[in-house]
This record gives sequence, C-alpha cells and structure tokens, in this order.
Amino acid sequence: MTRRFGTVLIANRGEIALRILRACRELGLGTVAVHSEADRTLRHVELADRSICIGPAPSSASYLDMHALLLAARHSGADAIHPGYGFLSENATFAKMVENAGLVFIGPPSQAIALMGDKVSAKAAMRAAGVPCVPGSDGALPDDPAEIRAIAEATGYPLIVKAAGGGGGRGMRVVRRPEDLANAVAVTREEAGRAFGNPALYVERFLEQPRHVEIQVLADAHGNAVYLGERDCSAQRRHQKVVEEAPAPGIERSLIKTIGRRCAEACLAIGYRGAGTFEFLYQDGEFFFIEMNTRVQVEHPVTEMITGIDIVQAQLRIAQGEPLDFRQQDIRLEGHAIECRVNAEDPFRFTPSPGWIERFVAPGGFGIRVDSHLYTGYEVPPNYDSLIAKIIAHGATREEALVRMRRALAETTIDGIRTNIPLHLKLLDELGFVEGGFDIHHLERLLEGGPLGGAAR
Amino acid sequence: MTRRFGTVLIANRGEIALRILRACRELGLGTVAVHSEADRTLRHVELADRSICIGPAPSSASYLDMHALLLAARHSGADAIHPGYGFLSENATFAKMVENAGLVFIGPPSQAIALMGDKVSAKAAMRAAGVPCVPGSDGALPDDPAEIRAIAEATGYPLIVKAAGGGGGRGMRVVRRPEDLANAVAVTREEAGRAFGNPALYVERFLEQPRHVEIQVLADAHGNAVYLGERDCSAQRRHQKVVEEAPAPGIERSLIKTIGRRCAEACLAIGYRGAGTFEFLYQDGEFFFIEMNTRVQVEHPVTEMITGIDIVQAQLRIAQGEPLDFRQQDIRLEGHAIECRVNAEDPFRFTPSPGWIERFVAPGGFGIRVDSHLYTGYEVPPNYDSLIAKIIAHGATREEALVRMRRALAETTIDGIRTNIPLHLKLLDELGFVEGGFDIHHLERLLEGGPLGGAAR
Amino acid sequence: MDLEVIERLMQMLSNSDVEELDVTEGNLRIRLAKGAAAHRNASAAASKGHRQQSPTLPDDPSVAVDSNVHTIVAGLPGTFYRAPAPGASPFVNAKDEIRDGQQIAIVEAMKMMNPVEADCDGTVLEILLEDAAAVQAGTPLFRIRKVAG
Amino acid sequence: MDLEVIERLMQMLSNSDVEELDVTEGNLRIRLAKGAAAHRNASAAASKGHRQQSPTLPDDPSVAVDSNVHTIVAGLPGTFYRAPAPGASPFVNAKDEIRDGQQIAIVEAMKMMNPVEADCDGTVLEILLEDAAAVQAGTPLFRIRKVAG
Repeated sequence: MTRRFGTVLIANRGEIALRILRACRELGLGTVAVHSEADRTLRHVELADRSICIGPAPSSASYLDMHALLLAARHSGADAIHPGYGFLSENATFAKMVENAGLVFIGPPSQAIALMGDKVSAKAAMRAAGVPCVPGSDGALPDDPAEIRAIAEATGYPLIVKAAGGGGGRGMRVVRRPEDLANAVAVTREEAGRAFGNPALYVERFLEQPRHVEIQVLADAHGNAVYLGERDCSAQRRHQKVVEEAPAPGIERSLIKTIGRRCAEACLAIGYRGAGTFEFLYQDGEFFFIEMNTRVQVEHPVTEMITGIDIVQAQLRIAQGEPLDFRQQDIRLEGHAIECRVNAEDPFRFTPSPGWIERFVAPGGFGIRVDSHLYTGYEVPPNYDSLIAKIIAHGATREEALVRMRRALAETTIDGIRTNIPLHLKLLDELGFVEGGFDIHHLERLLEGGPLGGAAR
Repeated sequence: MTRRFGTVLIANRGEIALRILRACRELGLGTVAVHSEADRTLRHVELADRSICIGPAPSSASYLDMHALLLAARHSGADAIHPGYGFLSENATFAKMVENAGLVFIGPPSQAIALMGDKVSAKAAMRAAGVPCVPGSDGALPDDPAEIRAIAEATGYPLIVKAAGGGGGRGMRVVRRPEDLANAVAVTREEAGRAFGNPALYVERFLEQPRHVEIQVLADAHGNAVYLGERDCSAQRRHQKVVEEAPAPGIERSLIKTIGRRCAEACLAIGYRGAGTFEFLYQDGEFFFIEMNTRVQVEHPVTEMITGIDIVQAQLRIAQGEPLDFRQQDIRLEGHAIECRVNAEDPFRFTPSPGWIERFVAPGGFGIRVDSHLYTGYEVPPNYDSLIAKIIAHGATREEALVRMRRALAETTIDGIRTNIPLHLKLLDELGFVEGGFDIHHLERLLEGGPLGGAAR
Repeated sequence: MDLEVIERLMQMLSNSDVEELDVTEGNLRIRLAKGAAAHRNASAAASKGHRQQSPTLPDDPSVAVDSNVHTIVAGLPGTFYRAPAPGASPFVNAKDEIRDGQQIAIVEAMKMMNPVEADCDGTVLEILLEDAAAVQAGTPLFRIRKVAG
Repeated sequence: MDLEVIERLMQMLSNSDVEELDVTEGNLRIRLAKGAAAHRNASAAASKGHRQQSPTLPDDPSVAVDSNVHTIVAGLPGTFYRAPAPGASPFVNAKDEIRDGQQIAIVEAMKMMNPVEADCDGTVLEILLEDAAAVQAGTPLFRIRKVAG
C-alpha cells in the first residue's frame, strides 16, 4: 500500500538510521527515532524530531519487538515505518502488521518479501522471470546413468555432485570432465549413504572463481522499474562484505545491461515495489542468481555516487505513491565509487572492539563521503553489529577513487577502540585488489597465508 | 620555473593547509607543515610528514615572514612551496625569492603575479587580450563638451561621473540619459573643486545590479589553457563572499563560453601558469573584468564538484611541469554545487567568536563535502581570519543542492563558539536566494532592513 | 606501575582540601577525585554514554588470602551466556571440575560469540553472574579453585 | 614524578581562594581543583587538552574596597592595541580623563578591529598590559577611577 505520509518512524539504529533521517529531512518529512536503552546517545536520536525508547539493549526486546514498534508509531503519530537493513527489514510478518495497522511500510509489499525470502520460491520466481540461476538437477538425481549424463550436460561442467544430506564441505565432489562423472556419482553416493544415511545426490554448476556482483533496482507502484547499474562486493570475509565498488571492474557493459533489464522486468513480474537488490555470482561472463534483498543495502552509497540518485529518498517517494521521475535511459554512470566498511574490531584478529570513542575526526575533502553515526565521546555498545562508519570515495576513474580512499582512511582518527582501517589500508595496496575483478575468496586467501595474514603477526 | 619535486612546504594554515596536504598525499608528495606558535594544534600539522614552528602568533612574524619560510624549506628539504590563499600567495617578491632559491613556487611566474597585482597594468593587459573591462574615460575628462559627449557615448549609459580626488561615495553622480550629462559634469566638477581641491573627473559605466561571476582557469607550462566554467559569488557582505555556487543561475551558456575562452586566451597572452580566477561584474548579459586572483580561491570546491577536476592537484601537477591531461572539450559540467563559508562569528552581529570547540560533529551523507580543520577540542585562535569550515553541497540541480545544504547545515554541531550557520540557514530560505541570480548588494540589503536584519533582534 | 606513588598521592589528596588531582607525565596519567569532584565524574561518564567503571572485585578477604582461588573475568564487553544456546544446559555448574582450555561460557559482543575458556584446571566455586547479564571487559565471571600443581 | 612539587602545589591551592590550578611544563601536566572549579571542569578537562584557563584578577585588596575603582576587561580574546595604528599615539595614557563611550583601545580578533570603550566617566589609573599583548575574554585592561555620580 502506498499513501502520502508526514512522519517516518525509523526502526533501526546506527549509520543507517542516520542515513534515513537525512533522507527524510531532505524531503521535509518528520522523524521519530526509536532506540534501545543502550542507544540513547546515537547521533540520529539526538537529531530526530522525536525519540522514543522502546526497550532494553537486546535486539529481541527492542529493535525486533514488532508490537513495541507499532505502539511507538501510534504514540508518536508516525504514519510510516522505515525498517533500514537487518532487524525487521525482510520480515514479511512485520510488513503485514504495519500494513494492517494502516501505516505505510517503506519497502515492498509483504507478499513480495515472503516470495523472495524463501530460497525455493525465490529461485522459481526468478527462473520464471528469466533471471539466470545456478544450473543443476533441481532435485535428487535419478539412478539411470544416461539420465544423469543428460542432466550433467544440461548443467554444464565443471559441476559439483553434492549429497542432499551433506554439508560443511563433506559429501561433495567436483567433476571437471564428462568421463569422470559416473565414477564421481558412484563414490559420492556410497559415501553419502554411509556418512549421512541418505544416498540422495544432486548436481550444480561449480563456480571456481565467482565474483559477487549485484544489481540495484527501483520499482514504483505504477509499473515502472529500473536498474541502477551493478555493484561488485567480492571483497568478503566469512560472507561479510568488507569493501564494495561500482561499477564492477572489467565486466562488459552489454552484459550488465542484459542482466539489469532482466532484473527490472523481474520486479514487474513479481509485483515488486521500492528498492531491492538482485545478488549474483558472476564468472566467465555469466550471472547466477543467489538471492534478492528486499531492502536498502549497506553498500547502496556506491550506486548513489555513480548515478546521482538518492536511493533512500527514492524509497520514501515510492512509498508515498510517487512515480519514478526518471526512466532507464536517463540513468548514466559517472566515474567510479568505492566503499570501505569501518568496523569496531581488531583489524587482523577480528575480535570485537566496542567502547568509548576518545576522539573521532572524520575524513573530508574532495570525493569523500562519510556515512557514520560516530562522534567524539560516543560509546559503541557491545550489543549490535560492529559497523561504525562507511567511507565512500568517488573519482573519475577507479584509480582516482582508490587514491582518494587511501588518503581518506589514512587521515581518519578513531581513538579509544580498534577498527579495521589498518586492514583496509593494506587491502587497498594489495596487487589483486588494485587490479580489480578478484573473486569472493580473494580476501580470505590473503588473510590465510598471504600478505594480509602476515600483518597479524 | 617548473620542475619535479618531492616535498611540498605548505605556507598557510587552517582549512586550505589541510586541503593542500590532501592533494599532496593523493599525489604521493611529502608534506611539511609550517605553523605559528598559536597553531600547533592545527589538524594538518598533526597529519603532515613534518612540522616546523616558524614564529609567534602574529602573521607578520610567522606566515608572512619570507625568510623564515625559506629557511624552513631548506631545513626540511622541501623543494616546493604552496602558498595557499591570502598571506604571501599573491606576493610577487616572495614568488621571486622562492624561484631564486631554486625552489618551485606553486603558482604563476612572479612576473605574472606582478602584472596582475597592479590594477592599472592588469586592466591594460586584459584589454589587450580582449577581456572586457568596465568601459569609461580611462583618465581625466577633457573640457570640451563634445569630446565629453563622445566619451560618454562610448562608455554607455547609465554612467557615473566621479571626482578623481573623491571617494567614499562623495563626489559622484549617476547619469542615466545623455541630456543630463552636461549638467552633471558641471555640478560634479564644481563640487570636486570645492571639496577635494581637484576638479579632475572621469566617467565609468554604472552597474546598478551587478552580480559577481568569476571564471576559473588552469594553464600549464606547455601552452595549454582551459577554463573550468564559472562561479557566482554574489552573496557578499562587506566585499567578503559568504556563499558561492556553480554554475551561475540563469546565465546563458553561450555567454560563459565566450568569456571563458577569452580568459583562457588571456592566460596564454600574459604567460600565465597554474590556477587562476578572472573576477567579473556581470549585468544584462555583459561581463566586466574587476581583477584576477593569481592563486587558488576559497571557493574552488564548487568548481571541483561540477567538473570533477581537482584544482589543487592540478596546481601541483602544473608546477611539476606536467601538461594538462584534458582539453577544453573534455570538461563537462555536472549538476550544481553550493558552498557555505562557516565563520567563527556571531551570525547577525558579525563579532568574532574565537575559542574552544567543545564539540564538533561534521555533517555527512550523500552530496555533502566538508573542507574543515575543526575537531572536537580544537581551539580557534583569535589571531587569524574566522573561516573554520566550508560545507559544500552537490546535486543534480540547484534545488537539490540547496535541499542538501539546508539539511547539512542543520545537522552540523559546533559547540563552544558562535558561528554564522544560523545566518546561512536563514539565507538559504530567503526567496531571492532560492530563486538565484541576485546581485552583490542583495545580502546587505537583507541584513539592513529585510528578513535577515530582523533575525538579529 | 608505581603503586607507592599513587598511594602517596591518594594520601595527599585525602589529607587536603583539594578535591581533584590530575597528573600527566609522559604516558603516565593519574587522576584522583573525591567529594563532589568524584560525583561530577559521573556526569562526565554520562556524556561518555554511561560508561561504567571497571567493577571492583568482591570484597571477600578469603579470596585475597587463598592463592588457589582464581577469578575468571570477561575479556571484552558484551552479554554473558552460560549455555551454548537458549534452553540448552549450561557449559558448567558450580562444583563442576573443569580443565584448562575448556569452554565454560560465551560473551556475545557485536553479534560474535566469543568463547570464555578456563585458564587452569580446577573446580567451579561460584558463577558470579546470571545468564544474559551485561558485562564489561574485566567483569568477574567465575571463581575457580585451582588444582594444586 | 616529583611528589613534593605536587604536595606543595596542593598546599598552595588549599591555602588560597584559588579553586583551580593547571600547570604544564614539557610533558608534565598537573591539574588540581577544589570547590566549584572541581565540579565545573568535569567534562571539559577530560577532552580539552591544554586549554588555558581564564586569568584570575590581580589579588589587590584596594580594588575590592574602593568601589570607585573599576576595571575594564577585554570582551573577547585577541590582541590588545593601545593606539589606532602602529606608531600612532595611544588612545589614552595614565591620568587621562575619559568619558563614557570613549574608545580607549582596540582588541584585534580574527582580522577585525574591535573597539574597547570606557563604560563610565573617570580617570585612567593604570594600563594593565603592554601594547600588542595577547588577551582572553575577561582579561583586565584598564583600572579606572570613576567620577562620582
């Protein structure tokens, strides 16, 4: 449901809550900050028109308490709720409750959240909409060797044979040539039966050096959907993105255009509305759908920097029922943007480092954007995730953006806690990173034995 | 003289010293910060590779002490000096001393500084180069009424008859129609003889509602010169710019192109090198040269935001002897940028407000750039000018830039001293300002009796 | 750290009308306060976001004398959990024998589950906090009687 | 650390009406406070670094008793000038008669020349600072004997 609203309840914390507040301010909307007892001193709480404490520090008793949020909205006269990312942002039940309470949920319809929140229904919807998924058997392999061969041909090599009951790296075998298939299936089936008591197997295309490339979309309530280019988020550690950039280095624009259009069309096919992201693995010119995030993403700023489009404002406008005021052909990408996520953690051991910020001096100057709720004297609580700042550098070229990012990181002062800035600085000088286009295992390889691992000693 | 150098001595303070440090860092150049005894705690002093105290607080004994600067350069091994703006930046003697010491002065050749530093030689050079100046008699009026009429015709109406010995608004008379000329000349001559003992008069075109529009140029040592569009700096109080923007609202691009080309050509004609600004009064489609600033300007960021070109880096590259790596046709203007100068002063009484910064929280987010040396705990000394921060907003349109600027100013926290942010916030809501294209008297009119004057009560 | 210097300073402050003393020398800083000055530090702490002081050890003289009694403290601020998952049985209970290196609790901080491990063989004497209590770095969690040797 | 110095300073502070003392020498800093100063400076001292305190008034009992003697202080920090321009004669000299509103000095701050004006009729008793001295807001500049009435 879309409808005009005047006051937005920001159902989140930290940098994204401040990001949402800024977008509301720029659109002339009132703001209500809700916060836990541990979050009274958050910057956006200080800036909001009104703030309400909704519970104790644990998220389950505050930011995840749906009834408390609805009560706070009613109490404060807020007529819309922005869920940010994480917490309740992809909770279809909450979206439904908000809708039922006659308030505007700033996000897609609850049905679209539910559809894309389930891996199986999401993949089916994507296949139906022509968005490419990782090819495979889509179920247990038959026994007949000829049928298996046919499925393998359709899947493509290299492929991976996996035990349906397996996991954690066990019960799987990579097959690179058709002639090795029969043996691999036999051995894996044998092992699966013994180890998991379940001989069922399936096959999937095996991607050896995939990159994480995602497409940002915006869809309004009037049948318009556009894609805002792509982001490359391959710099990951334990599935957590560390650095993101846009555009993705070295991928032909025609490929992006094709997959971007598919995503925009898929939005219309599934009745999507608002901002969303289609996450893909990318390898050798092909995209394979992983999942859709039906919310704003941490890394949305890199897209904003190269398109000039304010994604959070777009969310708010769409939720108000406004049509998009640009078309696909109006969207041009300018330059290159990189985001470094600054976390309160040991840069090489990755242990959390909450605590009092003795001194914070933000970086500044040309081409630098800072999205952060930090200030001197702020205490980073131990109760939530460790993201404390996003530093975004924009430049005419990737090289220029990199140079600016290095300079900005080096001049940033965060005293009192440890942060991962030293890791970022090392990463930004690493050859593979400087070249760009590395795969999702690159950072972990570096940390395990390479140059960055050495830094820990 | 241009030459490769490795370490830059930054002969300035405050935000511009930090700006220069950032540009040096991004080019991989070493930095030496020189500072007075009152400036030990400046942010760029903390960040520089090396810092040297060059004297006590008064500028005359530190930032203006040419020998101390050269000594500091020799002592620290710096092989180039960036003068910033103000202080010695337009001092031909200093530029010459730097050149003679075998160091690189990051700015134009001393002869060009000298040429453009003298109003008479500057105007002559501009006329010779085809840059339009305010038309007038260029010397004392003759006695013959016919000759006077001819000069007046050439000057154009309205014009102003001025006593050569006058000043301060006395001994001048505006003439709007040819038939009023003879009488006005007679009366003014009579007055001038009586009041100043000097009956000599001259005439000049009278501009009733001029805007301040200036052209940014870059010229290398290889015969290439370009203009980077214009800036509108009409928001002034007592000849001090308060807000600047680019592009100038409502001026036809063809006019900018014509004047911009003239400026670039003038650079070649006068042997200019580096960054520079041609300042004009603009009225009714015509530009009138006032003066040239042979240095980087406070308001250079608005040009950087719309062109993507780093002007301070360009200064450094040009001084190293590098040719410009773009041509005029490569320069495209994107969107609109506005800069607000944040001063440590009472917002409506304009009394200085130096002192300790109890808390500084910089604005951030999309489209906001901050150039400031402030940090929580910094003490703004009373010895220098009151500029403590430049907040720059960029947007696809002027309206978007304005909205961002309002939001950024409103979220900026500077506790402990007074600043002119409240004035900026009022100005940004004022109708004439919102519309754009106001003249150089607009702000003072507002302050004197209008809506902003009211705010002082 | 020269405790005698600090003790002297404390005596000096105690015997004087001065309420606050703050000495910095090189990288050593000593700050002492009493009376109103000490309270007002509470408000300073408030501006710091309710920053708690490091908790003091329980005032139990027996602890001090018995060198075999050992306290295990939290290594970082967060939430103390006695069990691996909600509803699961605790890692350890009072009177349990524990081994050096054995996981005996979790401190959750910033969405990471940080194991608390025993740093000696021994017996759990006391579990000092309730499950899900907030802890600071240094908060005592367990009292352990070390196995001799 | 020289405890004797600190002890001496504490005694000095204790026996004086001064409430706060802050001494920095090289990398040694000693800050002492009592009474209201101990309360007020709380958060300030913590993050401030080496900010100078406002200078105290000269401890001259005659000032206190003679209600006709009046001190004119600087309104803002800056540089004190006795004359309108370098080399020019001073606005006023000792023993000069002055009128309410008369300009008697300049405090230059941030490139602006801020006039210091007499706030009563009277006679200049003493000019408390040399020309070009640095002043803080509140620094005494002149002692004036007011004209009765």
